[in-house]
Amino acid sequence: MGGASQLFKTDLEGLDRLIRKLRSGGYVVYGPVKQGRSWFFLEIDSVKQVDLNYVRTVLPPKKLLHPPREKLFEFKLDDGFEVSEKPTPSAVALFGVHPCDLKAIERQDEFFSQTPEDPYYLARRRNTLIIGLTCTRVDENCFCLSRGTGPEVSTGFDILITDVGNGYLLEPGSAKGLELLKSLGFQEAGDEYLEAKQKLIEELKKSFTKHMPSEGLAELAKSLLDHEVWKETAERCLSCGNCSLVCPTCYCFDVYDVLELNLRSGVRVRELDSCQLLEYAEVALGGNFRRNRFQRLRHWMLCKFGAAGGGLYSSCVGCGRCIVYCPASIDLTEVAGRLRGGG
Amino acid sequence: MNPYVPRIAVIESIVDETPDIKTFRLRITDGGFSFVPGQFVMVSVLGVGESAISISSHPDDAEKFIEISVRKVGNVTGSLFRLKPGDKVGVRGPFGNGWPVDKAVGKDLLIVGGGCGQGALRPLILDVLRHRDRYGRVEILYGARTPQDLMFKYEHDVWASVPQGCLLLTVDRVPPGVEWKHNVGVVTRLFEHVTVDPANSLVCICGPEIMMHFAVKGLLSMGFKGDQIYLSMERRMKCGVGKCGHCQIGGKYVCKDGPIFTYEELKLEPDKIL
Amino acid sequence: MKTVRIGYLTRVEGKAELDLTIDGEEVKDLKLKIYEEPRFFEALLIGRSFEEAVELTSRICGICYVTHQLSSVRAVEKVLGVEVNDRIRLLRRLIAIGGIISSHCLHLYLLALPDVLGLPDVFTADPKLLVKALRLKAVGDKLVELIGGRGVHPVSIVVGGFTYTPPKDKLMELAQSLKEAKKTAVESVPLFSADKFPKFEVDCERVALSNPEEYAINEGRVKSNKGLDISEDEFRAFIEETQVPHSTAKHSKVKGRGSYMVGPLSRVNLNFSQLSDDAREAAEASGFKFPSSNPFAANMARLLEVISLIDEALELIDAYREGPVRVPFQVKGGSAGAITEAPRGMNYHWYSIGDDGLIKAADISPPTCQNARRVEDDLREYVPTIAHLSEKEIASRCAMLIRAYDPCISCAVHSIEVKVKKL
Amino acid sequence: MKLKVGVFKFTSCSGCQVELIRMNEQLPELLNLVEFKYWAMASSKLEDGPYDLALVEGAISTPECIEEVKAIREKSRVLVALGDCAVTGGVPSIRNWMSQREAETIVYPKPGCIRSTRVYGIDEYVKVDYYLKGCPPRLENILEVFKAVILGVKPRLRQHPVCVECKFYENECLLTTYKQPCMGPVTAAGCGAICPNVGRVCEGCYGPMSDPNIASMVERLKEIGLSDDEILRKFRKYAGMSKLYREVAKL
Ligand SMILES: Cc1cc2nc3c(=O)[nH]c(=O)nc-3n(C[C@H](O)[C@H](O)[C@H](O)COP(=O)(O)OP(=O)(O)OC[C@H]3O[C@@H](n4cnc5c(N)ncnc54)[C@H](O)[C@@H]3O)c2cc1C
Ligand code: SF4
Ligand code: SF4
Ligand code: SF4
Repeated sequence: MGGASQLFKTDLEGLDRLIRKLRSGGYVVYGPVKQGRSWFFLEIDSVKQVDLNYVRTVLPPKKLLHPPREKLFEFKLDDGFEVSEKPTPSAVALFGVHPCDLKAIERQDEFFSQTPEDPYYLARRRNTLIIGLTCTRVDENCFCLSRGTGPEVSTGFDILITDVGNGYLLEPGSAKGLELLKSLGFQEAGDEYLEAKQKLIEELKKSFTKHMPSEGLAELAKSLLDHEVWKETAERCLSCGNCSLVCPTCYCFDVYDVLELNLRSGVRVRELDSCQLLEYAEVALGGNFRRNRFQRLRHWMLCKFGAAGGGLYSSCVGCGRCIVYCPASIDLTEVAGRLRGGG
Repeated sequence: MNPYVPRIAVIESIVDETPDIKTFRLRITDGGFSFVPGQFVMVSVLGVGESAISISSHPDDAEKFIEISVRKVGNVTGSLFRLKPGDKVGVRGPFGNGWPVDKAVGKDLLIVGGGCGQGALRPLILDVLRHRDRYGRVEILYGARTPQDLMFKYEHDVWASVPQGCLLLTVDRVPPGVEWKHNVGVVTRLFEHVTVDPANSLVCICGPEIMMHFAVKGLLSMGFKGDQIYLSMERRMKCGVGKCGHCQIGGKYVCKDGPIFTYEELKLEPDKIL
Repeated sequence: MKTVRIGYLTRVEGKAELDLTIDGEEVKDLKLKIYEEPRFFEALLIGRSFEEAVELTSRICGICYVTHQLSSVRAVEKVLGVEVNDRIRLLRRLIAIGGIISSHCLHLYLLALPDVLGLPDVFTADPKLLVKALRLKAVGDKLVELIGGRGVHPVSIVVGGFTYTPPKDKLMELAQSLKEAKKTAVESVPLFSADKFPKFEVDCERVALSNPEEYAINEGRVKSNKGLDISEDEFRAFIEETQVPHSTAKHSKVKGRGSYMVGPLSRVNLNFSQLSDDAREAAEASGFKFPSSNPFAANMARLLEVISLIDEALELIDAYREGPVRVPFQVKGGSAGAITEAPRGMNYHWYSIGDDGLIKAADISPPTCQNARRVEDDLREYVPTIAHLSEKEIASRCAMLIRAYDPCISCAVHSIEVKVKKL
Repeated sequence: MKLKVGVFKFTSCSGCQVELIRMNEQLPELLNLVEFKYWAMASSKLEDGPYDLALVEGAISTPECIEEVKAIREKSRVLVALGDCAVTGGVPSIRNWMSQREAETIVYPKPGCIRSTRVYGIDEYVKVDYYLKGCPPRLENILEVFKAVILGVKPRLRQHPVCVECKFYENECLLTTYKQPCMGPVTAAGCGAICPNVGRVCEGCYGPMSDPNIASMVERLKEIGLSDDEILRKFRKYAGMSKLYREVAKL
């Protein structure tokens, strides 16, 4: 990469220039915007729209790489089918992605790159530039520290921004990022910027109250399939699927065909699915391999612990979304804690 | 290559196997196709959807055609039943790992099929017939609900006449007036006639999950080891390429890591059924 | 002696039939029977929260849901003392307009047009005409959906305003389709012109909301051609309802007088000068003269309203600015009523609400109930003029007259006779 | 051969039929595939069965309706409950929790001549092939049924909860973020989460999802401060008579 050690600094206006530069370079830029009481990755044209002090968005940036619903191809019944959605998406720049989400994207990258590659995801991903943002605060539901996915990251971004109080530290993470920073004429940052960043990270680390260490969790969970915590938690679980739909590492999808009213042409669609839903494991003639709520809840958590099918690729990065958006206040870190013999 | 886009196949002929199972012979229109016994394809009826179906013909014929044997149970399978020779379907694949044909070289084979699971086993049986010298003793056990629910009846004579082997048939019940010379009862009841040597053989099973459950139990008690028992598993499947997640059994993907697993691999997975 | 029965009146919304016995030119017996199964809306509201009134009364009718919601929300707001802002008022007017366009077009092109074309339904009509006409209806539907969140039984209308602010740019997009739609509406004038309908005049009281500020829909005084001029709060003091044994919605009449007509013809007759220029021009071309005493002119009145309301919708969209559309309020008890103009006429909702916010009593008088008696009276005068025709022809003419009222029988919240016609 | 369709109405507001009519300019296209043999709201031509597809709107609330709906069933190959009233009794079924006489006298001065029974969905009396949930069901869902019946397959009607669709649109969660009583987690999707989309809680108009955890939902509603009576009213609105809700709706 060469010059990864090269650091830059800028001010708010500089960030705005960065965004403008990306836009004029053909990127659609998305950043965390506050609406109501929540944050969302929305299209932005200025840093003024962005809340650089945000905690977490409702949906992770996953929505732009692996959208909730997308067309796989179009078909005509007379003469076969055609892949109409040639994977040539517009270039996207994700501005302000937090470390946990960066790590989640890395996992999805790995997952969708496995043979056979997923052309839809990868085409989008290749057209995506990622500008990370070190968190400025940690709330009671963040636990990336114990997952090793934050608050400090060294990969997964083209540029990483850190608010060091009197300015912004900009670290390139790729050749593309470096080039961009140079082209904007940002000044090089001195050591005091790195020190300030380090101090911020140390402060952040101290404010974590939630933890779910990875070590041995997958194996432990798999050996405790009959633990009472599964059934007890399932009594509260609404099987609403929110936890997995907001999860940055959940990737499961359903596929179905939609015919036009002429019954001659249509599209095949894929749509985000969730293993918490009854229909997910349903097969013909009413069979279902995970009919019980606790089986589904357990399967989902095993996956997040790294023990189920998704294994490494979909294990938890500690963003806290599933806890925040669970209507039943189910907290997988508590379940992990109980499996480890606590409470 | 976009793994989600099917290739076009033309239905060349259709054989009625049983009242609810048909075998379709398909020609892939854009050429080359190869697979190993036990692999499956994703078959599309466009506008209705896609289903995982095992290939029931022999790999040597794949350049010319593949066959699939389908039981009518729902939307896609029901729609397939309405198609005629000349109609087109979509095919993706082949997917999955296949039966352990290499490991089986020189070993005895016990093949246990139930219901429409026999479709997935047929390529293996055909392989035994075509390459008889590769395998040791080969015993085929096959059970269905009634005599008329047995698939591939037209081939049973050939299967039965394989040297150093046997074909044992059984049905759950015989409707009045139907002639039946073979056994009655669940397929595991045939185990008492099995003569292959548990120490030097592999078992390949495909059938309803409940049948496989009892088969494994019986085989273990007969002295077979978990890693000698191969099972072809069925799960909901949407992509066939290890992405959609539906076919997971605990930590495994049926479409990529399977559909054929040894009992050893499965026994510790959650949602254990066996 | 002729007996004419129209069993199961078709191309109206809901279930009704007509029994008619004529001796020479004399009507011996005439009964418009509504055999819609009763749904007891006024009863099932009791004990529900004031907030649910809007949501539940919408289900009175699958065609005029918008006005049921608007009458309901206004009545409740009067009880609670909620003052809504101009933006809310504008959006309410706009969604009401959407509802009226949609309902009127449904009536004109699917239910009434077959009469004009001499077809049993519109399914066999020229598909080109159909597509055009239904595109016009679609803009009404879209207007409701955009503001209300859903086409049938909108969800965003709540006590105090709306749950969300409709985006201006989406409304602007719709404005384009509205302009297209208006062309279709104007082109349709010849389809429903005077020469297509019987020349039948009848003198009766025609009642509608009237408002010096605007063509009255959501607010106004209750006025008539016979000198009625009251506020909506006085509705029950002047209008009485009686239960009639042979069926129907309860019948309404102006106290001390008799039956009356509500609906587009009453509105256009009373407020003609407030229609848009193009609508008034279309009226000229229609061959009807407004105010008109021909009940069949109601179809043209609908079309004029569609034209005029599209013009107005365009102005409202232009004037609309995004901003807060919900005002805070406190719950308190009391009682009040409100009237809005449904596509078919005045729609009265009255509630008594306890201090706990739960509904203690409700009184709802939808337009079809108010018109029921007038329809019978019209028929009584109309039948002698066609008594010489065959029974079949009499039946179809009567059905056409009933249809001109666009009776929405589902709306007849309270109906009695449950007489079943076997299939 | 066009699909022969009958549209019938019982105790209802006609809104589901109006939703069907909202297909607007798509109507001619649908008419290429189907023939409406019986649809009183739209045609004067009322032809007797047999029908390939019967769409039945409305709840069953009188003895006569029971006979009629049975007759329709006999004449129809595929029978679909169109909308909540037909599915579970819908809004009209709210009166089941009042004494009959009480309901009648509130509305009518002389209730003597009214005969009505407890309100049920049509499957209390006849076999139903598919359920188009919703008040009203979304046009898209209705057309899905037309297409599926023509193709001879099961229609794809969502059974999972509204939350799934709500998340597709990335709405702010009204339940967790605003502590508003959203019924999304127990309500069947298919509507497109239109209420949360416009900032309103789901009132549950699609009725219960495939596997609702009702006990937990009741707890959640209590947590955010709803009284027992308010909770009861929530479950007794659009689908109180559904088998899944009857217990909590106490019937
Ligand atoms: C590896 C594998 C091999 C198979 N081989 C055969 C075979 O050789 N012959 C045969 O008849 N059947 C086979 N099946 C089962 C077959 O896939 C299902 O019966 C079929 O998908 C049912 O689809 P349907 O649309 O007719 O049923 P519906 O009930 O209408 O199902 C709708 C959708 O659900 C999914 N689904 C439902 N049941 C299953 C299921 N059992 N497995 C996977 N997905 C399901 C499919 O995506 C299907 O399109 C196999 C399944 C797997 C996983
Ligand atoms: S969000 Fe909570 S209630 Fe919903 S499925 Fe997940 S764990 Fe269960
Ligand atoms: S707003 Fe309602 S429907 Fe949406 S996620 Fe929250 S609980 Fe579910
Ligand atoms: S969100 Fe709920 S109440 Fe609203 S339409 Fe959907 S199911 Fe009905």
